[in-house]
Amino acid sequence: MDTITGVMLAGGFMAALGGGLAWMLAAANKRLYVYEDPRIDQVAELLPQSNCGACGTAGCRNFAENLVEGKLQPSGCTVNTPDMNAYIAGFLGVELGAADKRVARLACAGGRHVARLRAHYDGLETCRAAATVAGGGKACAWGCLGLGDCETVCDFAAITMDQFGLPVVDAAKCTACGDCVEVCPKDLFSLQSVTHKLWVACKNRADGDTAELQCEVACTACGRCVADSAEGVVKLDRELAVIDYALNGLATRQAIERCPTGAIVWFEDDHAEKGRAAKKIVRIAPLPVASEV
Amino acid sequence: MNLHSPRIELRTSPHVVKGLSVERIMFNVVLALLPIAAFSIWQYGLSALALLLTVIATCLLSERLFNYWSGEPNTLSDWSAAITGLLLALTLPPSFPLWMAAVAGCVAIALGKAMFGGIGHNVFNPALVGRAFVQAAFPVSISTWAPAYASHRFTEFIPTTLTLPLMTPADIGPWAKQALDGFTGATPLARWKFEHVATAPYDLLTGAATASAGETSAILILLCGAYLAACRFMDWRIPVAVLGSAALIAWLFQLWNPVRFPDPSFVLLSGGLMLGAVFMATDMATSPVTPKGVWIYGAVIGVVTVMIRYFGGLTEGVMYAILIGNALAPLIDQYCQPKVFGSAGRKT
Amino acid sequence: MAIPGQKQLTHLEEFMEGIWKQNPVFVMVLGMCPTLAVSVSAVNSLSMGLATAFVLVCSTLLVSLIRKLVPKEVRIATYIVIIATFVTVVDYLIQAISLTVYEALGAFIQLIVVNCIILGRAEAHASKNPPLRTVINALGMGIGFTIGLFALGSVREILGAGKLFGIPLFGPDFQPWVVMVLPPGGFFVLGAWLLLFNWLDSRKSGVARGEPVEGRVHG
Amino acid sequence: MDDISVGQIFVSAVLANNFVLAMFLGLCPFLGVSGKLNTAAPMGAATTFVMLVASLCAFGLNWLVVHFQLEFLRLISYIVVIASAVQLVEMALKKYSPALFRALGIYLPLITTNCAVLGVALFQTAREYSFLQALTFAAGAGTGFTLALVLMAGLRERLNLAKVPNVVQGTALSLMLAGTLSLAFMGFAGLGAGE
Amino acid sequence: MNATAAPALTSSKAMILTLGLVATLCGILIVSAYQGTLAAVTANKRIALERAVFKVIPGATGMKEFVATTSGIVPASGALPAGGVKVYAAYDQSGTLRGIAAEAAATGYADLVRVLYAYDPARQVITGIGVISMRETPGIGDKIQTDAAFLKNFQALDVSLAPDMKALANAVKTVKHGAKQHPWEIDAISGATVTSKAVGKGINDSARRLLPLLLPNLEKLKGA
Amino acid sequence: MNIFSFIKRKTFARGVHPAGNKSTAGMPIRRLPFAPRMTLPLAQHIGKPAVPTVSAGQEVVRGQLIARADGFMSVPLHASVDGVVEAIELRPSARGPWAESIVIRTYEASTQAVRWGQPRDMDTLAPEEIIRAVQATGMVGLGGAAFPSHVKLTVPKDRPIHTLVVNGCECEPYLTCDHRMMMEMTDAMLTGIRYAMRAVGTPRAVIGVEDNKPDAVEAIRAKLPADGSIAVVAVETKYPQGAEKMLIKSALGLDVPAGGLPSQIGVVVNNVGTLAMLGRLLPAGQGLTERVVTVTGPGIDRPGDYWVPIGTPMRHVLEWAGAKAVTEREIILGGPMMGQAVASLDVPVTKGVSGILVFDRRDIEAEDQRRAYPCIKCGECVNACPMGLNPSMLGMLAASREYDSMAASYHLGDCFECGCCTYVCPSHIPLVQQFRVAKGILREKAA
Ligand SMILES: Cc1cc2nc3c(=O)[nH]c(=O)nc-3n(C[C@H](O)[C@H](O)[C@H](O)COP(=O)(O)O)c2cc1C
Ligand SMILES: Cc1cc2nc3c(=O)[nH]c(=O)nc-3n(C[C@H](O)[C@H](O)[C@H](O)COP(=O)(O)O)c2cc1C
Ligand SMILES: Cc1cc2nc3c(=O)[nH]c(=O)nc-3n(C[C@H](O)[C@H](O)[C@H](O)COP(=O)(O)O)c2cc1C
Ligand SMILES: Cc1cc2nc3c(=O)[nH]c(=O)nc-3n(C[C@H](O)[C@H](O)[C@H](O)CO)c2cc1C
Ligand code: SF4
Ligand code: SF4
Ligand code: SF4
Ligand code: SF4
Ligand code: FES
Repeated sequence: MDTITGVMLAGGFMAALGGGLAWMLAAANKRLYVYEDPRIDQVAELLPQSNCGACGTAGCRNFAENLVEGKLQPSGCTVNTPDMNAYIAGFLGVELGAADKRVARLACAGGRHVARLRAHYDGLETCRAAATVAGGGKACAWGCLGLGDCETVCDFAAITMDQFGLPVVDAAKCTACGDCVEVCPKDLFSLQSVTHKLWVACKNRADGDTAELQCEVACTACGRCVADSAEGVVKLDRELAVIDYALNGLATRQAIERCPTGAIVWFEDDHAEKGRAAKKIVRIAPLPVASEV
Repeated sequence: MNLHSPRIELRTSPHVVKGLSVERIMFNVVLALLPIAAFSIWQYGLSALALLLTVIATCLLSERLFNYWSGEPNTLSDWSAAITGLLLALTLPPSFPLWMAAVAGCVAIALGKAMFGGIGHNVFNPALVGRAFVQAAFPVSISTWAPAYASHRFTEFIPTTLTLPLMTPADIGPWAKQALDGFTGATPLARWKFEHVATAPYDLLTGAATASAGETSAILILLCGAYLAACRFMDWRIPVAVLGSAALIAWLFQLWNPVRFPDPSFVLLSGGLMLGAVFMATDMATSPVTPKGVWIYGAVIGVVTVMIRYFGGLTEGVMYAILIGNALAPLIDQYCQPKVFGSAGRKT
Repeated sequence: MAIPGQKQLTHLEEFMEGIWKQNPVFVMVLGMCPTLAVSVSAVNSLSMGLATAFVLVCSTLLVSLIRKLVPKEVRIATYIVIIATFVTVVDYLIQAISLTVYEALGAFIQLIVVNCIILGRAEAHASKNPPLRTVINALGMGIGFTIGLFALGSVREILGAGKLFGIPLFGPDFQPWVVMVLPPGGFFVLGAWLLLFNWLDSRKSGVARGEPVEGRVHG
Repeated sequence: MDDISVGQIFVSAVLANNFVLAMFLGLCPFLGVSGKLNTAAPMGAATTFVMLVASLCAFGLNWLVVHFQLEFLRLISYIVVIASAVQLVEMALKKYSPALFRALGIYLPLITTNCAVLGVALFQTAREYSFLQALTFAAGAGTGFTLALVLMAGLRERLNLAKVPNVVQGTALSLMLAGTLSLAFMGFAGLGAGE
Repeated sequence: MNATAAPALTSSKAMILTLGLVATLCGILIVSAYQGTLAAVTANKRIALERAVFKVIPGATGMKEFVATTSGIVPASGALPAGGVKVYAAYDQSGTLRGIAAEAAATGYADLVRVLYAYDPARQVITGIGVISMRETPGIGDKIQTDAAFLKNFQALDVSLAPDMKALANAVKTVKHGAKQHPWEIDAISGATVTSKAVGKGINDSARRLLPLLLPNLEKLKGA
Repeated sequence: MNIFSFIKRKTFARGVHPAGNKSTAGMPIRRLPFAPRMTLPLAQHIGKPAVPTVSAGQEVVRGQLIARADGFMSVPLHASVDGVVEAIELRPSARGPWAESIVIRTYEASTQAVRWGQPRDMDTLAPEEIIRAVQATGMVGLGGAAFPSHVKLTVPKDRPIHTLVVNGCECEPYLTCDHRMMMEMTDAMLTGIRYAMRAVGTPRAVIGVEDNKPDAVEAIRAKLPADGSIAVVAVETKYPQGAEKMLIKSALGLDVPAGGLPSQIGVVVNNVGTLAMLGRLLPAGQGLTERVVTVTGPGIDRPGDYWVPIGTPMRHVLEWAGAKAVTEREIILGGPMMGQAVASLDVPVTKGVSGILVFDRRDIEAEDQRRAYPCIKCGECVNACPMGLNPSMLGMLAASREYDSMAASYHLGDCFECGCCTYVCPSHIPLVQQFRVAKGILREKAA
């Protein structure tokens, strides 16, 4: 076979092959085409892919579908950086939406150094497991068990256990996904707007003396915070101070000043401050197990 | 009397336990292996002893090293590394160079166990991973056999035993010929496969044949296995399934072509099938847990062993069959879940 | 409007991508078949690596040149045609240069066509970037691939044959570890390299993690 | 090559010369899709199907290129035809079984660029298999690929529940597992080689 | 990037045109590469073949390819006719036939083992072998290239034909190491019996087919 | 071996054989003095809590109704002493969370006699009336589940009941309260059985008793009615023989469908104690004010079965039964296999408490030596689980927090937390606890 025929033959063969296949694909493309908005994939790529569900959808791609359809707004994703959300809004030509920054808050301040144990729990080292055995060893039946389930489930490493066995939330990292709220067997976490500055870090409903015996920083239901704040902002409900956030605008720092145990706190710059009257506890060692409480 | 003072303990139910423990099970397996090890030392003398000690020592050392690296508590006390070492040594030829045996021990623990997270997490039988590795790495040494009952076995090493690390062992032939007249260096399986000579069952039962250090006396292995099974430290169904399926399929083949295929008793008693079925297929971590699964697993091992022996390029297939069984175990378990009580009436 | 957080790489960074950050063998773990199959010796590894690099550079260049003309439906088919062309060319070139190398690499030269790295690069990089950038990136990837292959091949040759580039290292009595040149050895050696990198990485990040946590809510 | 029975070809391709564990073919999907059993099995089935298609196409194409004396176009014609065939399958799946399409996700295109598929085509040509032998070979190769994939998936699912040290997690673990599996498959060497 | 409307379907014509054009160009590129390297490749292959043949037939300096068919021996050209067997006749400086080489293949431990064997028609024996390709285990199977004791088998392996010239007098057979008794037996390498057997089987199959075609027509080769 | 024992003895598959430790079986039931203060939680049963009908400061009489049932899925509560209601407030409970309870201060003069009640002729009542009467007693299953008995006796019309199975197995080690009641209240029990048979409309009753209580079998047999409508079967002594599905299997050879109820196959199961108490309370028209509790264990000086008024604090019981002076103790409500440890001595005895076990430190220490290992896949748990589950796999999934696949692929829902798996596990994995946690999380997710 000489060069020329070889080249011709090869060229022809390939042309036929390429053309034929392209024709087949073209035909298939017409008959089998499924339309999908390409922007869904593009937007999904811009989302953090943490699939945490904080936006209220079944994952990032689902959120992207909702965005493209205009059902949700980009700021619904609290994990993404604001820049990126703004970019997505620009890309889709939609409103960014207003984001109310929320964080997880813990309604307990009873670390090992202030809250007593009435029994010694020996078993699987998770709060969930401990709670199944007589509610765990803590004297306060409402208090944090300190075994860190919330730390484990937090995908964003926003929760760390401190030296007293209490979870500490890093508000900057917290995306308000709600996993800690779900996992805590004592229901101690709730998602709160950062504008909620007044906060009762206690859920103990035992009577005042018992409560203080169980935990030195428990709410004793003395009623001072109720007296020191505007009508209705704080109420006593069965041995516990409860804040009505519908009246959040009326809440002032004044409410915490006379609290004897420091159970009610004021968040300033993501830092909880106790009132001046709160007793100062310098102990750092854990309290012993005592079954009389 | 003061009721307040005692500290209350909170534990979850059940508050009583049977008292089984991993240590106890494993220790009993070690006990059951000791007679076999002793017999192999009786047969092969110093070399077998050195082999056993070397492999066990490397296994224990590797285990300790990995404990140290991973920050886990010491797991030597659970005896499982010792079992791995013992069994690995028993599956190697007595003339195996000690440096290669040490490689096998390290690989067994590192690749077979530590890598997956240690005891219980491994998916392949560690001892066999170690052996398969050296079989692939040093195929000649691992198929070189030394004669049993050589006259100077308690005063002299088999020459290959002391080969320098990383070096090729010398030819064992001259030594073997001088140690035992007419020694051919072929195992019963090789003699059958390549020469079509079947060794007498009596020799196989009592261990008067060439083979790995510990796979020689079928009777001894069966007795030790029976002890474990009787104390419920071992699942008796696995050896029964392995041996049963192997015997069954061997019998079928023999019916079909009695000239080409040997007697089922030869299949059962030769090679490592007995040791493998009793001590290695039964390794808990790598065998299924479900009752039905255990039977299937055993049957797979038996059938694959016979298939490799009859139709493969290798003379012996027990090790590979068990490893294949290990690989299948998760799947078997998944598809053989026990039947839930009352599930007959469940609408699916 | 640029996507926040994503910056244009300089040419040097683009080149280093494939050698370091996105090393096809050690980081992306792509193109494993030739990697494991031919890396039984250092020479084989280098030849295979260079052959792949050649195909990678040529085909991504061409893809980048025609990237705007190809309709999306026939993109893959077109790219593959281009890649296959250069593979065939390389095939004949090697045959013309050295039959020994050709025999050693066996069918794996033809299988460069389906080396996932090449199509992957064509799809992910060349189809979106101008020719110069593409070539630089491909060159980096190719060299990275060659380095990876060489890292495997040398270990396997040293242990498996006691040699490097065919030169005996341990004397005549060395016992080769046959397993190293068999399939399991390929898996093990690559696995061991990855383990080593993981370990180095974990040590690096372990230091970063050691910072103390301070209590915030409850002082 | 016509003295080898189809049974031998099949057994050899599944066990002794398993594409993944003994021949190093199709490793990318093997490492990528073997994490979960319920994607591994369909992936294996899909690959087997594509292998059969590829084997068929290759047989026809080989006849063509030999007929026109265009052997040098063999590789390129094989690969485009296979690629297009896969793309057709992909389109059909997307249309008729979106669930399966989602499950296999990005791996369908990967089948195109799967060495194992092209390997089938090239090996059958090199070994001059007859039509029946070629199809058996493809079926065996696909079965072997599926077997390796499914075994691996079972093991990896089990190991997901194990306390594997962090440094070993990920691809390193998969490779070590694959290595051990490959060691185990060495036992099959010689099976299917005949007497 | 701001694609808000659904993109229009690409026209079939564009698809066919692009792919067809690219394919054509590629075809041309390939064919140029092929033809460009053809000479070198052919030369290379020839050199390699010659080297292999000269290795098994020492003293040879030239070589010719023939095809042995049922209808006699013809010089090789183009495709192999059905039933034909390729042989390489090797000559020394003076043009005398030093030996004949042919290929044998059989499945070994891992894959096909292909060897080239040298045949001495005068003595009707095989006088040497060389491996063309194999994937046997390094260190075991590949000893067939290096094991001196094994290669000794092929100094004079008997492949004489039966009196009727239709079949081998004795089939070539590989036996267990140390069991060789007859000149037509091959003493296997200990530990690599499988590969050794493959060599024996390959040679036996090839010789059985080739020699009855070859021997009656030897003159044709001598004269060439 | 299983096969032969199956032929010989009535039993079910798998299960375990813990040591019985029933040292109190030979001692008659004794009475405890009243505690100075009684705590009666409003929710001592499964279902809606009772609604108080008294208020703080009000005087009550032993046997008096102090809280009424809140609908059908609820039972009333009766005062267990003469005294005065101190408060209705949150008090510690065995489970942990504080529970709304009625606290009664006992009058020192309070007598053990129950003076509150309207005797009636039970034989004239229709089934519906019996059921209403049962609810009025405040009776719940005394076998441990505390399921309202009248609900169980109300069978759907479309599911005719062919057999009433009376559960006298008492398979938990240590416990002997059912055993003693079968011995001492045989007549009341048979009376109760007849009422229950009438209520569910079945002519047949089978009393299942484990074969380690031959004296109880004899005692009952001696008094069985001649018509053969009630029979006693001795079943193998094996835990959890008393679980209703197991007992139905052993006694009748029937399988209750997974996830189903005994009534689906025409069976109703009641505990012997439940029926004995019904036999005593119904004709007298009284409410449930006390129950038999086995107080035992290595940490108790005077073990035995006691009549304990509902609401008696643990502290009081232990003082009278003589808790040994140890430094650390484990207190368990119920049996050792399924019982719950309590964290506070203020927790009261409720209707569902069949035993109080006290282990002392020595046992606890011995257990502390036990080292936990990963699952070694020994399969012991699979061979022990009476429900035919795969606890090994479930445990591994739980440890990886794969709760969904536990339920979806491994039938977590069928686990009744009997504890056999944990009992045998050589790796000392707290399997049941893991399952309980998993179920809790899944339940919350579903809600
Ligand atoms: C031969 C070679 C192998 C590499 N292997 C890895 C690897 O296994 N893992 C990895 O993260 N990076 C690997 N790299 C890249 C660098 O280690 C990596 O960029 C470095 O860890 C910095 O990564 P960082 O940016 O995530 O900190 C490799 C580079 C080379 C040249
Ligand atoms: C990893 C491995 C590789 C092997 N490779 C070969 C081989 O390439 N060729 C061969 O003939 N035998 C090989 N064998 C050994 C054969 O399977 C078989 O045992 C041997 O050929 C029997 O010969 P013998 O009876 O002389 O020992 C290998 C064995 C192993 C374990
Ligand atoms: C594991 C397990 C063990 C049980 N053991 C007993 C027992 O020994 N005796 C008993 O009366 N009930 C036992 N029960 C409760 C029974 O299943 C069933 O609920 C009870 O017999 C119903 O009667 P009741 O409603 O009158 O209590 C057990 C339950 C479970 C789950
Ligand atoms: C009956 C029985 C058999 C065992 N067989 C082996 C064995 O073959 N190889 C081994 O490495 N360990 C064996 N072990 C020890 C132990 O199970 C093994 O090290 C685990 O695989 C480690 O997780 C055995 C243990 C038991 C109880
Ligand atoms: S907040 Fe809840 S989950 Fe977190 S440690 Fe405390 S008890 Fe556990
Ligand atoms: S002042 Fe403090 S203790 Fe008093 S009611 Fe308010 S929060 Fe509770
Ligand atoms: S606790 Fe659940 S899983 Fe364990 S044995 Fe009992 S029923 Fe089975
Ligand atoms: S008994 Fe324990 S160790 Fe054994 S299989 Fe079950 S969970 Fe695993
Ligand atoms: S290189 Fe073979 S599949 Fe990727």
